[in-house]
Amino acid sequence: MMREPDEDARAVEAALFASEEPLSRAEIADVVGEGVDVADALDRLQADYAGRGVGPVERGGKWHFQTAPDLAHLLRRERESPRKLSRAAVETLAIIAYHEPVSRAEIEAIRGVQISKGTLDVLMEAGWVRPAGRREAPGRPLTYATTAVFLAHFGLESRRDLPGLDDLKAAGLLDPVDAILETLEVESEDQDV
Amino acid sequence: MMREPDEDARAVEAALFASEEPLSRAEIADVVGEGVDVADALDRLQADYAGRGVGPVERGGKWHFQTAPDLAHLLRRERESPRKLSRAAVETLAIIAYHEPVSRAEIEAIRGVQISKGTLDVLMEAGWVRPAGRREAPGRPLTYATTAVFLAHFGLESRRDLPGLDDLKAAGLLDPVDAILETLEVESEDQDV
Amino acid sequence: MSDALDDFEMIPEVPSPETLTLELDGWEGPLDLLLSLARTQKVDLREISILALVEQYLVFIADARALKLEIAADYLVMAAWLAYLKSCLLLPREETEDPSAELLALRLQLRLQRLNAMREAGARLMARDRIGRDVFARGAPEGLRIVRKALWDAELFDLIAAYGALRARAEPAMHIVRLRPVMTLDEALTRVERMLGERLDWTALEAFLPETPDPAYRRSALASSFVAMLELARTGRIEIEQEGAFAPLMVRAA
Repeated sequence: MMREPDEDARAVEAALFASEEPLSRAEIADVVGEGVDVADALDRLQADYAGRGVGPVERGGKWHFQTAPDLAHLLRRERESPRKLSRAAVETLAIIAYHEPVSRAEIEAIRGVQISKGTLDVLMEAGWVRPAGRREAPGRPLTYATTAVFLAHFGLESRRDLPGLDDLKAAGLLDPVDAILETLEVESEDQDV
Repeated sequence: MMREPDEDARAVEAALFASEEPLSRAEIADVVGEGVDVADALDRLQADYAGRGVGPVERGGKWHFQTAPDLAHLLRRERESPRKLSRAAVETLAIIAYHEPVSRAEIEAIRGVQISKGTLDVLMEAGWVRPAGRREAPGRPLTYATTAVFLAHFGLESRRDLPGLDDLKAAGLLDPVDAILETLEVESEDQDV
Repeated sequence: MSDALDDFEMIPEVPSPETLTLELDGWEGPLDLLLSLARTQKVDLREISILALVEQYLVFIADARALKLEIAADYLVMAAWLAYLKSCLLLPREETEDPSAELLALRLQLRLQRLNAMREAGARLMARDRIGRDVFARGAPEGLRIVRKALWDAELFDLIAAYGALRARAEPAMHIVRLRPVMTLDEALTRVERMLGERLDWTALEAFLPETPDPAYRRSALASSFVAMLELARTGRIEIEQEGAFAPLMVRAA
């Protein structure tokens, strides 16, 4: 038997269940009205649903209910397989996620080939990637970044949860090649002296 | 804290939650596989969710999750935002108030222009105008009249409180705009003499 | 991981040299091909022998040419560059050389590492519990609706003013002719006659007009004075002369 929930938790629970989109705390507060400690209610809900077949999760600052990952084998829908992504699209998505904000030229520098027209379109159409302003640099190139929908789709609470992010950062693999080489040169010069 | 659910209940819970349509017991069994006592699992789920903001319900032999009826008001909230009535709407409302019951054709004859479908809708949505039966005349046109809400909004005891044509004339509200201006000019010239 | 592979078309399996010669179309550019070749060395990318890699690439391109496969230009450019890199790496190092062959090799190695890192990151992303594949949102949410209800804003004055304006529009319009300041013909005749008595020489018509700031009155005076002069000329009391069209109209007593 679940613990009898308080009114605040009930309201937040109903709002999250009913919503067609993930909701931020502010949006939840908008629905359940003033005087509800939404953060506190979400904590209690998470505890209540621990170990159940469904539960509330936070993705990119927004909350929604979803099924437990270990039940995937029951629920996977054979007929509608998710959109096939080309290798180019997967790599481009990874580059944007790990380097954001990143310009098209920077993506191409890492991949060693030009991005074909449709690749970014596919990622933007899926709602995973968005234009993220222009860089204040010659040519003012447009940059790209990932979205809250991206985090939700891949089950990431925030970008910090990107797999291996810290390791890649520590290894310098997320810095431009030239930046690394400059560091190396400076170091080797220091050693030479 | 909810009771730690058994695997069967978890599976049924997730299946009901993820389904786009209510599921019969047989359909649930199809999803969660053999060897699950679906009826029993549903009983336990119902007990688990008793008193919560959402829960499994049975309707015509099919099961689905639903938000608690007492929280329905959260799902549909009304916000009021002030908006200025368009000139067409103000004029139409005025004609109805002075001439009620009045048909659409009569309103158009007085205004000299057709009224768009939305104009009467807005007035009816505001609760100020109501259909007032059909006139026993060729085509049996629908007539419109004002409501008690209209009187209350405009601070009128009854329609007789509306200023009459004589009052309007005395207040200068009946003079054509051009005539008013010309009168002013002549007066000022007279003063010069 | 196998799930991830279902989901996008391919991460090429580490290819054997034979398959390489047949599948030039399968590579996304020279860097992609180089990375796949590097993987055949079966060592950490940080440990690979660039010299061996260059050799692998050059052999691959040579094989492809032998088979008369069409090779895109960028593969050949890379081949030329790698041949240059190879010769630099093999020659004794010159101190003045800039950039050094070692630096070029390191740059290539870093680029391969970076591409490889992103390729693996992409695969790990695809392997996560994804919505709609591994985890599911509520299938039939009721939906939250915020119904914006307009609170119409109208005052009684707006209403009666609108009605007044409507009725005014419908009333037959009453036209009032405005009283305008004018100089009558009689006034002009008197005035011109009086002034001609004072002037004997040719005088421009404008000199007969009264001083006034009102342009409408001035126009009226001009027209009336002109007609008055025509009348006086007709009766032989004055002479009128004009040198040409739009030239000043000159007047004197006859």
